[in-house]
Amino acid sequence: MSEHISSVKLYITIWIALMVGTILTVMAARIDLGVFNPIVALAIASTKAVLVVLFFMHVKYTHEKLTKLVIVTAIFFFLILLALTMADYGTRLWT
Amino acid sequence: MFQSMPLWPARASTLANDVDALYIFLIAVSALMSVLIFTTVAFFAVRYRHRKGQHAEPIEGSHALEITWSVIPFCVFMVFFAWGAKVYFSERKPPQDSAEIYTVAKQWMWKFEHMEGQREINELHVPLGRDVKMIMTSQDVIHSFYVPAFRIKQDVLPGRYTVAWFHPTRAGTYHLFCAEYCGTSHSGMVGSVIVMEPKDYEAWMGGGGSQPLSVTGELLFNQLGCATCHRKETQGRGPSLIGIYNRPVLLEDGRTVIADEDYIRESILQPAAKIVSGFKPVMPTFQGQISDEQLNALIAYVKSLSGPASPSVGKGMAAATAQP
Amino acid sequence: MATAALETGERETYLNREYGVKSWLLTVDHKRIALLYLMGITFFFFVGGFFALLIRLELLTPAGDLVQADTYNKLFTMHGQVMVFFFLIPAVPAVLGNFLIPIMIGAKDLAFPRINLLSWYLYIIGGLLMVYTILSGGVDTGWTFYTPLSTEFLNTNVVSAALAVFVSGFSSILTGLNFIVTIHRMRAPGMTWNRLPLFVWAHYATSIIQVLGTPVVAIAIVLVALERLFHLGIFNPSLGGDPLLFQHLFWFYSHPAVYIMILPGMGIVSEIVCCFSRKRIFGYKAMALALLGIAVVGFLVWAHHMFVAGISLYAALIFSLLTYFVGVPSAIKVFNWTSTMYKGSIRYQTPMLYAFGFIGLFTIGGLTGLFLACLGIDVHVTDTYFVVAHFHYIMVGGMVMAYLGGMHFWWPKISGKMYPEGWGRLAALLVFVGFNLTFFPQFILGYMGMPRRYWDYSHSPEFQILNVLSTAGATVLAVGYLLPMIYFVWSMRYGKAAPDNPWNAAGLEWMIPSPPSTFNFEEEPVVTWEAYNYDEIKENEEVPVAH
Amino acid sequence: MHTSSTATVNHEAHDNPALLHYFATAEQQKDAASLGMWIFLITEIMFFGGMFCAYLVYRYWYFGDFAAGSSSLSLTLGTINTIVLIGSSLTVALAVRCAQVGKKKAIVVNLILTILLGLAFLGIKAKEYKDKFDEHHIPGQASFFLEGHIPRHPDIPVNQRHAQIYFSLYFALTGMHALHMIIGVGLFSFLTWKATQGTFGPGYYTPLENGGLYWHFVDIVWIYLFPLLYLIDRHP
Repeated sequence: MSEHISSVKLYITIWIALMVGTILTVMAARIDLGVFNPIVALAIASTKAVLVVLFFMHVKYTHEKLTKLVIVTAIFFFLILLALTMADYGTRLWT
Repeated sequence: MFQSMPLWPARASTLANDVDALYIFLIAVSALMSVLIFTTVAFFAVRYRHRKGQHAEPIEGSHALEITWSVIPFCVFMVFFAWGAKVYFSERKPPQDSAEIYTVAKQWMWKFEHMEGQREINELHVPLGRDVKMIMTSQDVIHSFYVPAFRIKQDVLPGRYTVAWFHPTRAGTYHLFCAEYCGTSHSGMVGSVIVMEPKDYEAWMGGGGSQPLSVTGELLFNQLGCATCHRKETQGRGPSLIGIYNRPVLLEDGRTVIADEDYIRESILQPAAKIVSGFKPVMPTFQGQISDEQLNALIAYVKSLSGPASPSVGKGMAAATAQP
Repeated sequence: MATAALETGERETYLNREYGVKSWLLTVDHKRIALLYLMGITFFFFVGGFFALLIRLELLTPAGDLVQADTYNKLFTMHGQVMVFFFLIPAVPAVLGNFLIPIMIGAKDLAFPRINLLSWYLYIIGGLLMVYTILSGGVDTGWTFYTPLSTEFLNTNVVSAALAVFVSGFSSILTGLNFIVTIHRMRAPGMTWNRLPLFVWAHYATSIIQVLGTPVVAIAIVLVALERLFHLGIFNPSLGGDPLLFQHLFWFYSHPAVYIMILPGMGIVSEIVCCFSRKRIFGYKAMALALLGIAVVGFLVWAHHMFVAGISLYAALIFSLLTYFVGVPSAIKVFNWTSTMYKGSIRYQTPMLYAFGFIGLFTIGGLTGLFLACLGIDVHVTDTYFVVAHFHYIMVGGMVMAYLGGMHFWWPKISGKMYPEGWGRLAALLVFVGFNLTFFPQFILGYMGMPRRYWDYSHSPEFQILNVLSTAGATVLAVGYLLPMIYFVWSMRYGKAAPDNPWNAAGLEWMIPSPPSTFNFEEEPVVTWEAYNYDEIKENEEVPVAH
Repeated sequence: MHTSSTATVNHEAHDNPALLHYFATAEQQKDAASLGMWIFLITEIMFFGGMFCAYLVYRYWYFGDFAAGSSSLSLTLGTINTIVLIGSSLTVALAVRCAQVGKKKAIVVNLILTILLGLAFLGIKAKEYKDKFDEHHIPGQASFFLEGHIPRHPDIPVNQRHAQIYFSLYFALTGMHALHMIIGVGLFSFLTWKATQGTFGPGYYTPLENGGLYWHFVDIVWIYLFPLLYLIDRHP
């Protein structure tokens, strides 16, 4: 079976989207959104990361479910590291 | 021979009884489980040993059995967990009116300061029958305050306070160990905890002519010029410290923190870290200018400004040392 | 191309295909790389063992009289680092796993043979750094590298030790990566996931931990080195950093690392118990799932090493609870091995003796793990000899017993020679007795309150009797470990030639010649049977035993 | 002893020089390489993950000082670098595409563009590091001093200790990232050399694709580093 070949147009479109994301995140940082500042920043970064993974890294077109499983596993264990560490730091001041 | 080889450390605190009871329970369950497994293995090994002409029976497995021997251990484990958690909670939560002793650990010694002002190195005298709370910090690396006879252990960290408490139930001299590896003389960082009958303790207490820790702290407080801004009656450039200990403090950035020992310590060493609402960060830092012992004295003084003074070890006994 | 073997007229095997140092150092054959690892691992096992003996001799008397305090601190530090990073973690995967996994799944080699060789070179480079660390004065951080002791207060070779651990960690990651890809991609036709030997499942689970956990300890160790070299201040309490953060990152790997050590051992024991009971494993699926379960849940429990370290009360509760979850799959495994023997036809060859030993010692190690997970007890016994005894029961009682069992079981396949059975049984017995004598007294010592890493206990002479017992046991243990070393080497020259399948065992590795040829299989095998199909293998009444 | 029944496995004719003997088919080999690369990338996620975890803890503790440290970075250079790196990801993706469609010259052009963009990134990063040296923002040095105050709290000065933690993390994170970039540039120089030999085409471009995966991963790390390090509390 042959690999999926994306069009140059698609690559350029994704690139433009990434550029727009970069500008958006700089602009968003300069507005006071309170607690939403880091959330917006991470949401934009994650959107950009997903675009890169899906299109530049061809995960959208892979015939292999395993690749997706591998990515999800990594994110899961990374979140475990963060969540359980913060379970300590977040509750140290509780009485 | 067996007299010199006890299987058990002395049991000299209320907690020791709780921990030992739990330990015996765990040993009983574990012994039961291991005997069960070992006899089964041994029985199978002998009963089904290879003999000519006899063949193994093909057996695939059994879901019912798998579930049984998952669920039953799990339930037993939950009992272990719940009981252990209960003991741990009482270990970690000192009673409200515990007597307080400040501890500074350094390579490789233990320094103790009583509220009455007595200072000791590698020896800690405490009276029988009082709740005693150790407020501990380290000058260098991580140490660990471990008294096997009390079944307590708590790491002592640089840069912050940790707390351990105990209620001695038997007079005697007990080992104090550093349980966290701390460099060359780790195994020399040992001492004794001497639990005394109250009247002996009083006599010991009377021996030293020192002043209470909070008085030392008050002198220091004036000497360092703290009192010019943190005034007693009127509002100065700094917030009043009357009654703040263990109370919530509203900060300039909107957060609220509890004014515990760590907060007071931080506010002296890094005054700008948490600015009280309505005040300006004008206080100079005392980082590097005062020792951990002086810091403890200041904290003891600040705490003494909050209602009833922090109970001392001697308090509650016949002729308690006078409190300021 | 005429090979060395053909010229002498022997059957060509992976051992005699080519001769010369170059043919070994540049080999990409997984079996030869396994032997390269075997040499490195055996070397480090005896280096670490030598340190252990010195530690035990020092503790014979309460006073610190054999070596200086600093020397003692270096001894236990380097004992830990050498044993953990250069023996326990690589031993089973890199030797037996490397040799057997491709054969067991019907492949000619691992997916990335050159990366496999690279792993070995990284292991050796890490090992040389460790040897350099030892020879140039040693390191005394404790194997855990706790900050700020390691970053601010010691002037021994912390950086080279950190680098040694970092490089060997890379080797471990690449081995795990290679195994995962191999098991996914290289299985022979018909070798479905449900037909994999549990040995392969165990290595799959192990590899997941290696790949996910090792990088975290790598970065933690790098940050320690950066703090020393460039005075970065990530864990430095005098800048407001938290030394406990280092402990979190360290144990995020180093607790699962225990499962890197024990899971492959569990795989070995499953193979041996089935073979010498002539039975299918009891509850194959439960066993495979338990392996994966231990690997995954093992990542959720790390802070149980920190119950008295100053973490939050509530975090301690969560980690204690999660730790009990990992107890369940471990219990399942013990019960299933026991049940596998039910109505079997059991023989007591050396590998089976080690398997018996493993089950017993792992049970004790596991049960005492429940003590340490129990918050109230842990406060008293953590950082005492109770912990030392517990993890030696898992690592030495469990992992080393399994490793030796596996070495005996597959030695005929690896070397083409039989080891002397009588000596093998004697050594197994010595190891078992010596081990228990060494480490059981330490449980009692721990509960009595003897802290670990103490050079001098002259303040507590009541600890001496148990320490004497322990040291006595260590000497028996040392003899037990030296014996196999001697007779394995002896057997290479004088041992009876091994048949292709000396145990009448199931599994692809027993269907090819001993020792195998370079590409394992003449033709790609097609698997049509389940794992451990002992009911389909005709039992040979005469089991060949070399004397 | 029972032997396995032998089946004729469809061995591809060994006319593909890139097919290694122990793989049955080129596709098996390609899948193995791709899976291996992805697993390598998850180890990289966990490697950076440890540092992100430290970042999270200290940002939560010392937010104001982190914001002050962040404001001392050059937003302009950071943004330019982000754009440069995204551009290089595009050229990498295009290089792989050129291999898929067999435009051998264009592969080389795109790879050289990638290397140039990578070097540009490293150059700008070096300039930023030099600025930090000149401004005495190097943690652990006696001369460390971060002027100013916590953003929007003009009367709260920066805590010099906590600011050093921010810069420690800044240098650790961007330093590790830059190290990955340097390795990437080296890797891509090798790939460019291979490409000039005409190695890659529609039939075989696995090394190129895996190199691309690596490059994209390093790009993604930066996509997170940029807001986390440069954009803390930047609003007036």
